[in-house]
Amino acid sequence: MSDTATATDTAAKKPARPTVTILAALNKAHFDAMAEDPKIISLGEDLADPEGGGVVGVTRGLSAKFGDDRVRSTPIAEQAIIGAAIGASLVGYKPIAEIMLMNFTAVAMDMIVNHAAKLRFMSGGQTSVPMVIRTMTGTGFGSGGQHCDYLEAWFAHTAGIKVVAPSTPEDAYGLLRSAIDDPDPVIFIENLPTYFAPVSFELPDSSHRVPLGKAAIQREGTDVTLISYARIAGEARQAAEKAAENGISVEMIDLRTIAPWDRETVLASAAKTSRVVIAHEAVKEYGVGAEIAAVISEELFGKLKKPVKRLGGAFSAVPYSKPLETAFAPDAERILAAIVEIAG
Amino acid sequence: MSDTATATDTAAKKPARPTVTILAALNKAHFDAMAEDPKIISLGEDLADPEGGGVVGVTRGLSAKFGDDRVRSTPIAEQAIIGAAIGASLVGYKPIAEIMLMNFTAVAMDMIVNHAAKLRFMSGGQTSVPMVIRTMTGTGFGSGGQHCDYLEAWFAHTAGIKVVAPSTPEDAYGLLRSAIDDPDPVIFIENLPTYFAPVSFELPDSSHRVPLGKAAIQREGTDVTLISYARIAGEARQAAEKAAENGISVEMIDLRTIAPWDRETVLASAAKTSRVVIAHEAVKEYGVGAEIAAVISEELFGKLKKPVKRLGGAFSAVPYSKPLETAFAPDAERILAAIVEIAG
Amino acid sequence: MAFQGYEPDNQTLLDIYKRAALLKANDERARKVILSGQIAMVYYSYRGQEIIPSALSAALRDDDYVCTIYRGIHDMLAKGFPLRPLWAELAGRVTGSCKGKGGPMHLTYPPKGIMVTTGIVGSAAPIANGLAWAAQLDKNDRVSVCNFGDGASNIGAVHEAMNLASVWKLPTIFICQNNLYAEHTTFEKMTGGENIANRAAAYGMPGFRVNGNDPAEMYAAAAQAIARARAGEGPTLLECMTFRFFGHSFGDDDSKYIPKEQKAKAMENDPVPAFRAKLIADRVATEEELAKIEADIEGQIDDAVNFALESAWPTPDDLRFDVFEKEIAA
Amino acid sequence: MAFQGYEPDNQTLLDIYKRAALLKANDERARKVILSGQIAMVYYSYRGQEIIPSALSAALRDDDYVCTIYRGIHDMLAKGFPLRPLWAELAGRVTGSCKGKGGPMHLTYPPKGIMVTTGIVGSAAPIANGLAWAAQLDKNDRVSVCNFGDGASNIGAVHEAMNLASVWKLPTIFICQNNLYAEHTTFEKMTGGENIANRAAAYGMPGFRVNGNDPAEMYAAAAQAIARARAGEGPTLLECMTFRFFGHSFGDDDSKYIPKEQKAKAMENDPVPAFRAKLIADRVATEEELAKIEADIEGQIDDAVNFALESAWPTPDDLRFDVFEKEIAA
Ligand SMILES: Cc1ncc(C[n+]2csc(CCOP(=O)(O)OP(=O)(O)O)c2C)c(N)n1
Ligand SMILES: Cc1ncc(C[n+]2csc(CCOP(=O)(O)OP(=O)(O)O)c2C)c(N)n1
Ligand SMILES: [Mg+2]
Ligand SMILES: [Mg+2]
Repeated sequence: MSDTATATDTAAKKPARPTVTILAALNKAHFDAMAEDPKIISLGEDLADPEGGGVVGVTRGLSAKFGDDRVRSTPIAEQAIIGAAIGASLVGYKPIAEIMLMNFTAVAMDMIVNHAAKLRFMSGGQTSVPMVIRTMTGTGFGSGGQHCDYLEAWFAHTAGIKVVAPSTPEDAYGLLRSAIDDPDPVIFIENLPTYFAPVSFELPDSSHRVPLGKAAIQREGTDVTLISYARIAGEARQAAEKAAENGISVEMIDLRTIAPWDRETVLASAAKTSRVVIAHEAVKEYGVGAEIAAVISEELFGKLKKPVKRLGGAFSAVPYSKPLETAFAPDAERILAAIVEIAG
Repeated sequence: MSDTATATDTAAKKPARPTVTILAALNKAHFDAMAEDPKIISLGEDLADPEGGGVVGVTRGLSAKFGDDRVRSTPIAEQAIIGAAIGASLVGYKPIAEIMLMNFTAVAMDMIVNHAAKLRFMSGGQTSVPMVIRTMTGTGFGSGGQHCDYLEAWFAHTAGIKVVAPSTPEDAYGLLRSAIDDPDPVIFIENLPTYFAPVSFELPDSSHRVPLGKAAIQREGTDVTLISYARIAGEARQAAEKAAENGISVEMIDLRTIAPWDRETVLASAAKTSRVVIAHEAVKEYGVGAEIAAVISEELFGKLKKPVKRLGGAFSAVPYSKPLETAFAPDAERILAAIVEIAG
Repeated sequence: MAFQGYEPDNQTLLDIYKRAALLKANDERARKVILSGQIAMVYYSYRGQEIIPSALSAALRDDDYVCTIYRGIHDMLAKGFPLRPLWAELAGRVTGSCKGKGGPMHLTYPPKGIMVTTGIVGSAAPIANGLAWAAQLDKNDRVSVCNFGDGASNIGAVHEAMNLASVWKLPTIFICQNNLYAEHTTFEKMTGGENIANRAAAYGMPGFRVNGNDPAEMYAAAAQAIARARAGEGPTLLECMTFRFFGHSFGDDDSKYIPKEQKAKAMENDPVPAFRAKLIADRVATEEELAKIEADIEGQIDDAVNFALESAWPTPDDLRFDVFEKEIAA
Repeated sequence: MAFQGYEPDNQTLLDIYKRAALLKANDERARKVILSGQIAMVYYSYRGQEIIPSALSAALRDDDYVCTIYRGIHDMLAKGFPLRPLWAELAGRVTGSCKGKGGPMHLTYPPKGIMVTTGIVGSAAPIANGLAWAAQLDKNDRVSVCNFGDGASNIGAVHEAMNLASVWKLPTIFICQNNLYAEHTTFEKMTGGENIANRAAAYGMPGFRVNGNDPAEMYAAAAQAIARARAGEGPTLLECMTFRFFGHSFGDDDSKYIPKEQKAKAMENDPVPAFRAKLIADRVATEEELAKIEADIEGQIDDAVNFALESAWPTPDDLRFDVFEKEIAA
């Protein structure tokens, strides 16, 4: 987890065929944004360069370039981190606060939902909280019950905060830039197992944006609509490919923004295919898929050929042991099975 | 909020026609449970008698009766409160921890979801956390954005913890006793505006239980299934009565337990009426209604006459000003309108 | 004496009194308005605690930041929150500073640096640091004041914030208004250690317990802390001893948990009339001058209450605005 | 000297050494097993910190409670966690103490009082108080030990827990293992105040900074704190100075953030061999006796690793169990 490219490295090397990772895209998004706007500041545990530029290196090189004032490592104190970001954002700064892992938002929940999400409303619009909370999660490394939760449904249920989760380098760059531009607080969810895979040729340039609230149709299709986001979007892409081999044409949608989610794109696709599978890593019950399934079932009442099928994490804490961890979240195989079932 | 009956008062007075409130029922449930089982202990801010026996008096008289060791007022430190309850529960105690208002669970979220809900699983069943977290919420008193949230969907999305919300004195008593009996952690949600209404004649006796996970059909009907819980169940009962006057026969279900919810009762009713309205005070989007609507739409696919209709709180923080606060949550009138719409 | 060199002069004392008199009169009016039924609200009276923010604010600039709590209208008025938008907000009207959306527990008025009022105990502290961080980055020598109670001192957010402020040498002034009770719980029953001021040392910052009801001492302590913060030397914790006269929330029968003698003694030493008498005795002002100030205040409050009660209510459609910058679709 | 009357006798010193030798050998084996690819896990080596729990546990009873963190296998082994269920859990097998569900970050073994291992920094502290509260109610004079790091000292939960423990006079022993780093951040960069021990005074409890690498001092300090707790006199905070030799998580290149000389000096003073040499020099034990102890330990570890690697894996169906007492329907 330590040899990751920084924007400066990457720029300096300019190889003919750069391989781009989500990590590099996020790193460049920070560099580009901070270079353009001196009001962007950044804080979090081990975030600055003397501490390694972040545990996986997303913020590597930033403090060296933009100084210790704007880029700060903090004590282990998530309430203090989010609070500092809120305060600075109230008076003109645009903080990017990192909460190392999504489970640790649980210790800062009051700051996030009672304050960041509500101050604009409670002040009658006198103040606003244009901050980004970056955080990471993800199974696959055996880190067990307290390091892999997907809590996006909590934030999506909270008025006043937006929720974003990219699954490709382009989206990671474009969504992070849009989140930073946004006048309201945004939770930006990164995924440990997706950081490192080189999946495209060029780093987006500094004008690249992916609008919040717009899903991506990552593959067009006519038989089944498959909705996902974050790491599971990768599994979904594989499942869609395999389905094609079986003669099922899948329209694969990556939500990208979970709140507000892109009803228009999703409903148009579901209306076209009339069969829908939703898959995410978070626990299925009361998860993101529930809202989307409820809306699709309501809006396309009588028009679906099959009930909306939801896949999600098992109803348990994330387990440690490899076979259990693998069984916990939906994978390409199980998604494919759902596609086949619903297409039948 | 201070002249509430304690179990001892009530017992002493024995009036011919006692009026029973949720408050009195909860108070008696504490007395009965603590008298039966010395392992039940209780803690929270202002909980003991020198501090008034709880802000609304739910725990009034307990410390006088059961002693300062078993019934403790605490510093303002919700993590310390839940942590102490968890620790004691790991070694044979059955703590009832009060978090004064549901919004304050946000400062103890880590203790609740990363620890209380997960320790049984993460220890492979070696330890367990048989505790109850009582908390209160509710609009109607102009307390604004940070005192009235309904966060039950968060907890329902968390494997390992149960979620209960009574709407009548009998259920309040019976559910609290069952929650205390339960071998796993339970969030018990009380509602400020519902504490004081006298709605039944006798306090339940000490053997009374309402099983967790069982909904109550509070009114039978054939045309529309109306699902609700907590304060809004009261609004729903009114709406159901008014609907009857309009010739619509409503089956009104009070979920009582939100996680695990009673799929059997709900699905049987929905299958019978084929029209469903769900109403709660929590924000509609990504709320409890989403899961229930998703499951009903899936299980009764092709059998419903109308799409499931969801009503919930506005997508905003809870506002202060009276007309806004009134507009925030669904009331009998809006529920009735939904019933009429769906019955049409 | 501690805080040497920061003693208030006579003009400053008079300034402090003007604020304190406004605070006292406004609290009295609020309780009257509630009892009369003109405005229904949950109200946390600060009567008895007026000197703390009056003296503090006399040492602050308009552009300094303040964060406070549900029991914080005194902090806001002392800092310059204008009466009309304040009263209109209490009354839940569109003309309120928060358009009726926030209410008494979330009053906000950025033009006077009143940035956050929270109903979550202790939560202002981490946010106050953020304002202080902005001031540090802006190099504008503003300070950020965080008000909280004795009870709040025991919650995690306050600890995290004090440590961060110390490590980052932020210009945050932590003002613990110690009124000896948190709701109905006594200071002794919830506090490890003898006082709150000593906790500052644990974080390597200065901390003082001061008589929050003594205008001169309170002013000097605040002025010294502010000077230190402006000079870039970092945060200070002041534990300001005081008492609240009307229980936790107005209507609460505090005779059930406050010993009669304790309350009687505190009310005997009501700091505002005592200060008034001293100003006259010390010839800082005459009885007539002070009476004139007080009469003016009553007039301003009359005006504000009338303005509030005559203002329009918000409409349900307003719920779609101010959730995000962009309105929520209807 | 501080902690007078609590000095360890020779037999106790030998007991401490046995534990320390086990800890050191087990850590060495864990790193070897990971490098060999036999077990894949995120591993937080405690090498260098062995003396703290070894001395502490020599002063504890089996029925005392311990809570610890991801970097806590030393705390558990010293307290008596048996090797087979430990290694099987590390290997993710059904025979593991947590049936493979918890893993290295959530090891639990109630028969030896090892009640909670948390991956959330600071979160063991409030829970340790609950165990202490139970002991207080049970009047069984057990104590509850809470281990945490220097970095964890700055999070809210630890503050709330220390205050509550002091107010309730709980038999909680707060053991801050100060290895001078939190992940890659230095102690100085994150800590307001000079040390952690002084924070105890803020809560009205005793606090001491001790040399956690010195078996005699560590033992005496722990024994005194434990005696105090058993006597119902309340909590103590011990800040135990130490160093970790293999970075934050194993594999982490700590040369990027730890000055070379600092690490070299710490490793030169490796406390386990130093202790070993001293035992021989002081004639507490002979070289042969110690070699025999160490050889036995290696044999036990061999056995446990084999047991683990030969054990069965859990199956997906196991996810339905231990969420609640009642299984989740298939
Ligand atoms: C996190 C949290 N817990 C509990 C409460 C409920 N509560 C409101 S005020 C209060 C007492 C606070 O006491 P103190 O800090 O001394 O301030 P004071 O009211 O005396 O000004 C409590 C417990 C809250 N608002 N927030
Ligand atoms: C609440 C929380 N925030 C952040 C982390 C990530 N994290 C894991 S270990 C660690 C450093 C802890 O340092 P310290 O307390 O000194 O213990 P050590 O690792 O040195 O033993 C951090 C920041 C976490 N686990 N929990
Ligand atoms: Mg107080
Ligand atoms: Mg450390």
